Amino acid sequence: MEFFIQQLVAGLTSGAIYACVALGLVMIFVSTDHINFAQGEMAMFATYLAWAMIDVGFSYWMAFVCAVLLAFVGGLFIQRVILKPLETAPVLSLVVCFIALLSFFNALAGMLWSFTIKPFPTPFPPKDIFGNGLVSAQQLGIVAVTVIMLGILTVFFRYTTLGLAMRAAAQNASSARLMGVRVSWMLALGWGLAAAIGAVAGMLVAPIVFLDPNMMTGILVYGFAGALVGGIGNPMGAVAGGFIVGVLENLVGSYLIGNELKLSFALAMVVGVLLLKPAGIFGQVIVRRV
Amino acid sequence: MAAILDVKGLSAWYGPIRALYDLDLTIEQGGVTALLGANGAGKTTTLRAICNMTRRAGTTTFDGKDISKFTTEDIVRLGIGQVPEGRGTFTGLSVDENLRLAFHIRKDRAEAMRDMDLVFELFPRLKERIKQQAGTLSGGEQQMLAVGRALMLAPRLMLLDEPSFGLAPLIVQEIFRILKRINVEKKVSMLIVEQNAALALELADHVYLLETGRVVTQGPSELVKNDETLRKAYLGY
Amino acid sequence: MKLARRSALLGAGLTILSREGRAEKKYGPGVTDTEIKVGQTQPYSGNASAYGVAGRNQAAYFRMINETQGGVNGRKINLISLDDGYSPPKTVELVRQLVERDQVFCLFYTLGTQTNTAIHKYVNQKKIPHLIVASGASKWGNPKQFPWTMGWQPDYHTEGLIYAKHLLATNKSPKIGILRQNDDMGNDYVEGFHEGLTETLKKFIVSDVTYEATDPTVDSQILQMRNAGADVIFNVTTPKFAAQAIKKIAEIGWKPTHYLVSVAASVGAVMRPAGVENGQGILTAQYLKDVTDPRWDDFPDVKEWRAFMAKWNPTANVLEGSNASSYAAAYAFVRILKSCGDELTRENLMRQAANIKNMEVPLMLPGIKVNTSPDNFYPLQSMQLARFEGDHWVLFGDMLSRHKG
Amino acid sequence: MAAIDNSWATKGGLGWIATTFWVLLAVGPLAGFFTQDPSFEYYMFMGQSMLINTIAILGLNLLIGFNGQISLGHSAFFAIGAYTTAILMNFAGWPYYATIPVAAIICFGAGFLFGFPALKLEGHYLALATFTLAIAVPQLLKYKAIAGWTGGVGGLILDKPDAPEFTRLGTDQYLYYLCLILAMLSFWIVRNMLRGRSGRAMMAIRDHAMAAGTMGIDTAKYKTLTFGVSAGITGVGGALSAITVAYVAPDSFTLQLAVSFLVGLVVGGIASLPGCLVGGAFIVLIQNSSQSISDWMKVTFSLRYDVPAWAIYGILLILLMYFMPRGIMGGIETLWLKLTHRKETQA
Repeated sequence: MEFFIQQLVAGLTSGAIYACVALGLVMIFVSTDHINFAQGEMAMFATYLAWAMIDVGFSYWMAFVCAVLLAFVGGLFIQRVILKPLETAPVLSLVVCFIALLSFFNALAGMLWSFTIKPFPTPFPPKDIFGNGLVSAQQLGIVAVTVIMLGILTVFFRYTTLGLAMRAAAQNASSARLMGVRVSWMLALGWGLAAAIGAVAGMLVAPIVFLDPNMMTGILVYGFAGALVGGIGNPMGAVAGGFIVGVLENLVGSYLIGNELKLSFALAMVVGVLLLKPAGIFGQVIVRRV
Repeated sequence: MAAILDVKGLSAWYGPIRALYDLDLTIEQGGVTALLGANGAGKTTTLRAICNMTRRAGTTTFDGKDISKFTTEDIVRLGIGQVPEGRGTFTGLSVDENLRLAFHIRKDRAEAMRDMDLVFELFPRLKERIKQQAGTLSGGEQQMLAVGRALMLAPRLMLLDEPSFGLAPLIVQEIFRILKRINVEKKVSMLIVEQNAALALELADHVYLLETGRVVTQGPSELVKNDETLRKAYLGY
Repeated sequence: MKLARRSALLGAGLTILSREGRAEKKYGPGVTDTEIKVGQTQPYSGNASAYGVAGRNQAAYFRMINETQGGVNGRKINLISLDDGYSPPKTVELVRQLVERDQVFCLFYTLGTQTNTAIHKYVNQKKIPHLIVASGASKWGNPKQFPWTMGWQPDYHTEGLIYAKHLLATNKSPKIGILRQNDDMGNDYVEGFHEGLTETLKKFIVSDVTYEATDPTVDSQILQMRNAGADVIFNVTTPKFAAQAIKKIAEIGWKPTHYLVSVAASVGAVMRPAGVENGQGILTAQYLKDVTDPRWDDFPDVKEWRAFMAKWNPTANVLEGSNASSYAAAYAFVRILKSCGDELTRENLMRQAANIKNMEVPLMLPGIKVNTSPDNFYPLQSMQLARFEGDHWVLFGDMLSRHKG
Repeated sequence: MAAIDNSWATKGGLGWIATTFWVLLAVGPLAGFFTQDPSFEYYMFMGQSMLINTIAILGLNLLIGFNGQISLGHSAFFAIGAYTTAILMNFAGWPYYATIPVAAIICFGAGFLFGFPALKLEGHYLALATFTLAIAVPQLLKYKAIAGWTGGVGGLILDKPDAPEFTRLGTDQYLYYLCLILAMLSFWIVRNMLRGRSGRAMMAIRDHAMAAGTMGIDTAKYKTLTFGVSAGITGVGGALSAITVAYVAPDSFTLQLAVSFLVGLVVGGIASLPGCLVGGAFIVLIQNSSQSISDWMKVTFSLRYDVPAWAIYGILLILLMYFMPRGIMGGIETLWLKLTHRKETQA
């Protein structure tokens, strides 16, 4: 039983990591209707920026804030400069652009900072919460920050007109223009916010998995699955989905089929869920009347 | 009466295909103008071209201001509300959210709230479904929502693209009655594209007849209504 | 044999053309009077890109040889190092490009087990020297079947065996947990470890858990091992996961005896990121000097290496283990090339490579010498155990190898 | 996905370009009889890789371009094809050529079965499901229970077949022709499929899924069948890759492979048959070109750092999408339409 709880908690904490990444994916999805495969690498890059700032003597929080701001501007810039000309291109051409961005950031980070892992500082004390190695302050911190970000996002999308305008722009761009929404800027804003969320996620994850250019590759897969299983149009669902995937993966690995196939199996279960609930567990089905 | 919208030499393209040829069009302040013609005559294109939603040439003057180079968003912000073809419903948003979307360009929140009340007064059925996902509404309700959304922008000119399309006659009647009310009470000028010419002629005071991207004739609606050859040739009744 | 010995002698001091040299000036493909073309594949991108450090460092080494010594016997080494992203089909394509289009003289330090497996047969059919393979699999030392391929570092199998022997000597009834990457490296190490435990004592293994290179963390696996009651762990991981494991184990307050494989024992790439305080007492085996250990500071080879790094590869991280191992390998390679004299044929290169007698290579632990023979294609076989103390590895015990261990 | 006019791709229009291309592909390697260039065989090998990628992309294009179902997991079918061939050659001693149809059939079956759950998933969700496949297959190949057959993490080493005596061809020249013939066969099959009833049904489903259903098209049947055929064709590519590389290993079939197929497809041109050839060549050449550009930059600007080839690759891809958002064949088509259109208006 204790082992079960341990694995459950380990699952929840890795779930928090996935949830964090899933939030960034949801942000871009909600505001642009795309799944950004470069989300992980953008987060990684922002984390490196923070690392570089700390390296030259910035305080942690100073670097944290600067990295988030830089990421925001960077995301905005990517949308304005690279993706804007492609607004009318087919979806798959955009996917190729995301893949290109992924390659670019990964290679660039490797060039600038090498592929050797680096430790990344954490704002949380190196403390064990219950004294039995179950939950560290870092892990609790990730969960807390994820939940806070979720709260902010939910409020933003649900209760502010700007959030509403962003959702509208993503769902039906031409109709949104006719409501006076500056669609192109909404997309850019979405990218900026997603990049900022990614930066936060990256800086939370890095102390655990260590900073390296491939840091987010594996995590993105889980984040992607989490976002979809929870319902990618819904921040709350995505976070829940991230936790579900984390717990599922750990329990499957420990009890069902061993570690070799745990990712495959967890993903297969996710797909199974999607077969039964095509819009994700918490996603709303968009009903269309013909 | 001064013209609220003045269009000179308007041409438009769909991809490589030209859809409008040097169209001239004027809408009087407070008037209702109908744009009639067969399928493919270029009616929808005209509405889209006015709002700069397609490749176009020519000048558009709105309330004395040249808006030819303006983006769609800015044109809308100046006070042109369009009810687009296919209703443009935000299917994933609730009815309430569909309407509240206009808040982000309205500076006068109190005024906007009053407009929202007006929409619900005009379309009580929308109020009943206020929290419902807009995609689940019926066609008629979605049409009402589209008109309501445009109204929320506090427009001085409304462009309506086939408000009767695919709706039961009773609902069509209702919508047109409400449009009349909006025109009279809110002093909103209108440019209305319709297949249902008879209905449009009831509402409109001025008519343009379009054929393959060109204006064939135009004049007060009474004139067209009474010209049987014209009606037979272009409107099919 | 006779011929080989003569050329070996020649190689020792030959820079000017001697009478014998003129007579034997024979070139294979990729060699001219001024150049020797050498091919290499490295994972500069992809999951294993952390290893790409080696190729860059070797390029710097050859640049140094070319510029300060005028190359090898007057011929500059032209290293063509290509990125295979750790993907076997890509390696095949690139090696064919190197061999057939670029006409390289030989392959050197191609990195990875699956990637080298993919070209193993091809290079032997084509009779291309495939030297100092950068992988610890034991299959590179099979001159009967694959006379053109030769490994380098002590193989994983032997290393695994060394740990098992040490464990059995110090702990009569251990409960062993194995954490391993689910790939060839993991398998080779664990097979050697099993061999060392012997069939009957394999029951000491209470938990054998794997992870994939794409997994975000190994937290769950570590809890599994602890839950199985392990008090010894055999940590067969790549640097990133090694660092994660060390940190996590310390975090949960677990204190097992910890054997860490040499590929993940870099001070700069693993122990420091994981936090040196978390790594105290971890055991590993080494064949190279730990350059972070001040005790080697006054050794001339370490000084020379430091000077090299500072001048020729200044952007690299000197704490990273690869920068030492790849340097040693490049040094040995240049020595082998030198020993070929002017007879730079592929056959002679293999002959020289297969007749190394007590070659001393910089950065190797004192007492370790490189030896090969036509039926021994394992250049390095000895390792010594070390324990992490303070901020570096401290050697202890005897030099161990498969035969003596 | 918006409706794509692909009449030009399947018939008439630029057809003569494609024909010329095929003839060149068939005649080019004969140069091997006249050249002493030692790198000739290497170029033949590159040619094989390009054709193999072409076949894989063709399979993917059938699914994505012509039927509107997305797949991020075609590396899985490629792997199944490759391992089918490898296992049959290695354990059953089958000749290489006999394994190819079996690989095609097994992949067809796998794809067909996968097509059923795919029926219930759309867009991003289907992307995730297929993505799962791409991740699961390499892990499954390593799984202990079947490692005896797959060779586990070490993979299987195969014998590269020699050219039959009578052909007088070199090994790689011969394998090139093997790939070419199978590529042509695959194109022929796909082209006939697209021109017939089934093709119209497939495209109707892509363009108007609901309408197609109401028009009496058995959507489920066509979608699952398309999935099967798509997987089967990609599987043939996998089988050929096992034969030409003479080695299969789990690391050869990672998600990156699936991504590169997708990149090749989009760069070549979605729903364009000649685009598959362009895409197949592209993904082989781009990496080498990026490397060359990187080397060139380092020398020309005497940089201290290596400019990473993958960063250049990223930039090249973005530029390509910028100038030709519908891929290379899409770009050519736009140009072609512009030229012909001008002619018409002048007439």
